[in-house]
Amino acid sequence: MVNPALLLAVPLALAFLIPLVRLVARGVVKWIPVFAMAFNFIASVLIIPRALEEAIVTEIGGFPAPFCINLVAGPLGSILSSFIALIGLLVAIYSFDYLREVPTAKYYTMYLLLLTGATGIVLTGDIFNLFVFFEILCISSYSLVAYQGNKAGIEASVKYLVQGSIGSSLLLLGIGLIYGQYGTLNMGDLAGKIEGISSPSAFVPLVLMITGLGVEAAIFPLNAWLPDAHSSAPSSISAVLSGVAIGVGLYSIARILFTVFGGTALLETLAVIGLLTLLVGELSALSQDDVKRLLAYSSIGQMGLIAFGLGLATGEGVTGGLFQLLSHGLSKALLFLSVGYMIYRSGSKKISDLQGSWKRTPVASLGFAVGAFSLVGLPPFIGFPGKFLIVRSALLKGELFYTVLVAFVLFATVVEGGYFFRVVQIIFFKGTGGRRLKREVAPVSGLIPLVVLMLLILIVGVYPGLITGLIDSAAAELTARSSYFTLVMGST
Amino acid sequence: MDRRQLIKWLKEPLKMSNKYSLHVVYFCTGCGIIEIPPSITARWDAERFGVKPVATPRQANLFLITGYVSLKTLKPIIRTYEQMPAPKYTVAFGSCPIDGGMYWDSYNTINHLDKYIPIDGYIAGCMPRPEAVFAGITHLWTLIDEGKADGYKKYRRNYSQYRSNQERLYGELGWPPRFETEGLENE
Amino acid sequence: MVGMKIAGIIFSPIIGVITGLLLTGAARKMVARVEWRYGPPILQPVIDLIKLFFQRPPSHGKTFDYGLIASLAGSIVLVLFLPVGRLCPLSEGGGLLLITYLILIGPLGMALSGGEGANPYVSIGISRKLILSLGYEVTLLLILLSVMSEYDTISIFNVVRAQSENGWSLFSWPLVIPGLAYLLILPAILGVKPFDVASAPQEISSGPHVEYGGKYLALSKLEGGLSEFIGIALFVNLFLGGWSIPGSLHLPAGVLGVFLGVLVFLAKVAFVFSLNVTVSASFPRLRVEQAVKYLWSWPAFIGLVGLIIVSAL
Amino acid sequence: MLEAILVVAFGGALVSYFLGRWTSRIRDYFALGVWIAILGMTSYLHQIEPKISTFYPGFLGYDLSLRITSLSWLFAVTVAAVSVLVIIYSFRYIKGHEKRNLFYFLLLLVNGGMMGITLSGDLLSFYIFWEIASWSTFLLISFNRGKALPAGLRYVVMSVIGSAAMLVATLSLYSSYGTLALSDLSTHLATAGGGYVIFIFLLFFVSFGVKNAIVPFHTWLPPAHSEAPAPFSAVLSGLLVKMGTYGLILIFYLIAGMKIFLGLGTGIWSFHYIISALAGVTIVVPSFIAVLQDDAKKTLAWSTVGQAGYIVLGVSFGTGLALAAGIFHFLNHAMFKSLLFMSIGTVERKTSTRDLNELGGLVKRTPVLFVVTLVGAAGLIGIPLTNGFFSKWMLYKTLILEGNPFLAFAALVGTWGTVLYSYRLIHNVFFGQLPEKYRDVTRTSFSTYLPMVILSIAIVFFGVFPGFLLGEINVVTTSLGFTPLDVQLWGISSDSGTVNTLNILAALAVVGVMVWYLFRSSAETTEVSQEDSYTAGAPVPQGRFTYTADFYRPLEKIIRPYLKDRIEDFYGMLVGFVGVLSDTVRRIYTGYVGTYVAYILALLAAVLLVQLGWKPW
Repeated sequence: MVNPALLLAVPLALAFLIPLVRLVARGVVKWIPVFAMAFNFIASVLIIPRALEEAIVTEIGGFPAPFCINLVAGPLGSILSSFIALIGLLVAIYSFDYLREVPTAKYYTMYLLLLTGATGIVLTGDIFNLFVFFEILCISSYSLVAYQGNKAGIEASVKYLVQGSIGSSLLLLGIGLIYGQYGTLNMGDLAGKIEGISSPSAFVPLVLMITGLGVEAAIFPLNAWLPDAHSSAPSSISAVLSGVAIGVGLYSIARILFTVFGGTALLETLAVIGLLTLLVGELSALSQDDVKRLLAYSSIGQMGLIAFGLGLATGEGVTGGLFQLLSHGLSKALLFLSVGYMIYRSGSKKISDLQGSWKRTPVASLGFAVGAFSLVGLPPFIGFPGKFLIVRSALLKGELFYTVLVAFVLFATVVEGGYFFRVVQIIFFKGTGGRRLKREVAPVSGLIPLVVLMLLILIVGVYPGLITGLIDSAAAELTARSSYFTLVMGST
Repeated sequence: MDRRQLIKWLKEPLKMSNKYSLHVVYFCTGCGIIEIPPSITARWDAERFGVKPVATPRQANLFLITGYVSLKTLKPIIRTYEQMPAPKYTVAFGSCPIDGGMYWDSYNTINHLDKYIPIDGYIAGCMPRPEAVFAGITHLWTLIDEGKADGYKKYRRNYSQYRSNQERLYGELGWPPRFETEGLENE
Repeated sequence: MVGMKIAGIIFSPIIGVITGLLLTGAARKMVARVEWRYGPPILQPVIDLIKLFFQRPPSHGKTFDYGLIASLAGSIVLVLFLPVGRLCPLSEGGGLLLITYLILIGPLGMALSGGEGANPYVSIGISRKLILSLGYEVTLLLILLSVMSEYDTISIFNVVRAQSENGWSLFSWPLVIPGLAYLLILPAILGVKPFDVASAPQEISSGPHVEYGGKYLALSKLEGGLSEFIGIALFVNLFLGGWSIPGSLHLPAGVLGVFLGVLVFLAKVAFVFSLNVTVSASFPRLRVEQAVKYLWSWPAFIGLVGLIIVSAL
Repeated sequence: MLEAILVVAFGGALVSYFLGRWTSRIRDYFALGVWIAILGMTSYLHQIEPKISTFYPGFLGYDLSLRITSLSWLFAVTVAAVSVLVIIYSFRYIKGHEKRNLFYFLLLLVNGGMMGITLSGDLLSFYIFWEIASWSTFLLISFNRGKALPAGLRYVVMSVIGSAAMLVATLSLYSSYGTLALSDLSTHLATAGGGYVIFIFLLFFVSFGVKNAIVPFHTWLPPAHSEAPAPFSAVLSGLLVKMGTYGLILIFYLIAGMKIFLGLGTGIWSFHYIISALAGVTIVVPSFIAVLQDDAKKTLAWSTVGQAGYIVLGVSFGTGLALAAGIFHFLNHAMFKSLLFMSIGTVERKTSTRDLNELGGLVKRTPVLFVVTLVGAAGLIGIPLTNGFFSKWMLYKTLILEGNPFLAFAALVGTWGTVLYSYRLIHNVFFGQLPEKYRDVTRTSFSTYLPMVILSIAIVFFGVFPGFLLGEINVVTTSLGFTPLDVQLWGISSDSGTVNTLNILAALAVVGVMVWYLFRSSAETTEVSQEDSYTAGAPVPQGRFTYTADFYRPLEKIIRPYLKDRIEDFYGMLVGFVGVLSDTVRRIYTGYVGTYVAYILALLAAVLLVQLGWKPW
């Protein structure tokens, strides 16, 4: 059996080992993240079956709950951590030859830290640790966004930093208020103690925390940092940021809202905010001519969709939201990686400069098409079951209000189709136009993650049953407060 | 007029119908054209004899060349004549097509039309009145009856001669020979 | 019954062709008389035909030949589907709807044939012909639909039979309205002046017929006569009661009755035709857009009113 | 068996892609073999008992199933047959194009998707196959670059709207009744309220209407059809668009059932009558817009819209004869429209233009092409003894006898539009003097001709013996609850009107032979060349001596102002509006951190204030 703590310890240790290794053997550095993530992936996949039976609660420091720092590797946690590890692994492979011209050691350190933070967030059972891991995640993302050292990157990073810090402070404030009132930071304990959210004593910290987390989760209108940050980061980092980081942010909102506070009354609002985010994101993406910025806006939209799904608060809606979380992660990672690959060749982020990529980089172009189709929700790709589940659960509610909301969701889908299909056309069906390229070759190793992601998207799209079972139990974990309480606190 | 004699119809339907169904192609080749409108309108009414103007040479079997023939008009005349389906007849108006008339020493008018296309009948005069036109047509009837209106056969028989005459005038005509032209080069 | 059917199959095309031919001749004579001329003999078209069959015309190719053959054959077949007096061999099958489509074969066959002649005049003529057809078809379809709705049948034979029992449609309410519309468009259907833009000899050298000589012209003349016959026969059948005599008179049964019926029918055809010839002899030609504007204004309006009244009643 | 068909179809698509990377020749024959096999398998299923088989248990909680009935068999076999012909046609057409593998892959994918649509046994698998066909269609439409890109985009956006509507309707049905199987829904819907049924109908109608290009949703079709590669235009027009028809039949007669469908509303405000009226508009207006087009494929594209109107009119009118006419016309349309698109595609390939004002005189160079195009156009017009006549006749008959003369008028006038543009198409491509630049146009290869010849033979054959198809259609309409028609091999007999194609054929043959004999026995003719034409004596001008430009100018001057596509303008306005909206929304992200911080605090403050004031939570 693998201790879930190892999922955090190994990458963290390896991250700090990197500078040392660099001194000894330069060539090994790039293998370290691959190794770490491979380990994480295998370990968390191994955990999943057991986590499905009963969540693994690891208590660090030897104290019993609620006093310890505990990790809860339930179905949700283990699925998400393996998902993070998978994306991390693929992006690490992608980065193999992609980053030749920049100092790599710092990059990999930060990269591993980011993923460790993300893994920590999904595994932790303690809201203060949530904050800590969040900070790890955020700080490493700030530096990675600015990694290329160009003006746009630094500017984006600073903007991100300012907003992220405000978010973190709000989060911390909320945590402090909670601790002051209930005297505990353990999620399971809190789940047992907090009765409802109508009293200001519970509501104010909840709002503070949600707003704080919302910044990272790219909820409208807290998401203004995202387009800049995602578009100016290196493509590999954009893939992780878009595919993992904001998803993790949304996860933590859900966790706080569902498990900790049981705030079912707020869910309708979450659905509406999600819808707003969706519309704003998709509409903003429509008139972009920078392909990475387009993808970034699309991420905002997708976060909105997931929030909408979670906000439906039925078991199926949450399943849909989580499914969409994974499907968005895979698709968006694929999109960013393939776009990065094309940009690597053409040296320009403008959509019009992607013309004729089909001839130059067929696999990356295919990757883009698959990712785009998947995001729009076309079968047989993975986006279809996600969107399908969300729409179905909204309609299953059987209320006119949700039916109207679904109409808006579908409108957003149409808009999304509009811009994605345009780009697909440009990539596939426009001539090269005789433009000179920045580079003539691109590393082959970058194609491996693309192919893997495409296969995953296709296979899971055709057999969503592979993961819906897991996600169903994950959703159950998220929504069932009392069982979470008993799980963490024991039967006492 | 033997139009109503059934025996003759049964004996020689070709001749009879050719006689009494003369479809005329005329175009303004010369001044004689001025006599055509009176002859087909109410005053003289050529239609009672089955003579009827038609729009294209394809539908016609009688070609009226109305007056003098300039070099420029001769080419269309030849082409039009060649486009008419056989059996076909030509009647030339006035003295000019016969021997050049008052244009006999003109630099751009031909003197003898029958060097270029066969003429079945001439209506002399400068210019002939509608009565003369009718006289010409009745004369044509007798020629058809007697089998003497065989200009189209002559044209075919002596095509190489006609063609060489035409080409002497124009050089290249602009359309290929209508029939076989053996011996054309020898002349 | 079978005997009558066979008789119909044999005789009605012959009657059609001959009547068509004679009508053309009569028209020439009548026009001449209107213009104070003596005019050609009525049999002049026959003389022309004999001559034309003996000429040696040029051919432009296979489509040039077979298009024309199809055109004439189509028109002859159409006669089989029209009641000619009491001779109505095939008019049970398909009815008016089939007729509206069979009518197309004649002009389209000629259009194809002329097309291969590769002469722009042909194209212009056909373009005008099609536009003009569209012009009158709008009204014609309204009229046909009124008749079919009123009698609740698509069979032209039933329409004629109903008239022989209830009186002519032209003199019955509400079919008098479409009947009037039909009279207004009849010259256009026949393609006589003022609607002879399609084959205007003076402007476009007789349009689709420009490359026809000899037997081609002969066939197209036969087709032309036949289509005039068809246009009028349709009117007579739909509105003037086909073979039936007005009043309490009834035709005797048997062969004599059939014969008399055909005669009555032909008399009506001749009467309607002479009306049209009078109109055509006294009007100048319209340009095609003028013609279409005319056809789409009053006749179409009357036809529409007729259809509305018929379907409302 | 059903699963095997789909496995072969989709697997064939993939394999042919990878085969193509290796050798193109084997890929071609492989693709052909795949579809011949599918055609064989499908025809083997002829008139078997309707059966349902689950091929994918538990996709998101549903059992996806396949199902074959007489209706779906008819559509499936049409899809398979036309696909085979189109693949044969593609051999030559796509040669020399750079993305051949992609083309074959997508073509086979679309066809496979359509097989899936016809064979699917529940609405969810219907939706999945529908979407697969839709996006691969999008890629194929965009295939030719240039103007094809906006056309493809327009198609896909409208298609996505349609599928969104279908998704909502499907899921709404599921949430109401807990099942999506086609065979079960009818019993549930029988008890549903009228308002709900109309809601479902409208959603499905939007979806299928977009695909079927019924008038308010038709704007994607003309550019898409004209810009797609020719073999695919044939598929698009002959089959894909008609999947909408299949859907309409499915939802109207199978899922809802005839009684519900015909029972919504009364008089001219009944649901099926309104759709019929829309179909009437769809017939008339596009048929005349087609007359005004200068682009050969655009003419055909608008013609597709018009013909789709006939089909939808038949489907929605609600009598057995009308439904039979609609299905029959679908089959016919698949034949003649694929034929016409193929032939125009060949012309375009030979002359590298499809501008009707440029072409001309090709009858001298490609006589076989002329004949097959002529047959196709005759079928399109509905000349007796071609298949198009019969379906139209049935439609008109039922419209008139059921007391709808105005719909019949629309249909008949539409036919005149068809006559006009069909003749113009034939004339401008094949007639007139052969321009100098097309003197060396060569005949095309056997593989290009073969499908066209087969199709033209089919058009005539089924025109003379409509009973072969009508028998099948009769089974379908009977299974949908209509009284069977009295179908004979030569047509239909009934009290209210009979049509006997053999009579017409015999009459035409006998009279034709007689006229031909008359023609032959009179004087001989002399063959002359094209240049020997009446020109008032002048030699035929070299270059252009043809009347093709502005063929219907006098008519155009009259009707063009009335035929402006206002719906397209309206959609353009909508798109512009969304563009403005998007631009406005984008300005939320001002680029100043201060604003962003203000957003964060504003949200916080707002939520707190709302909670303090209204206490909604």
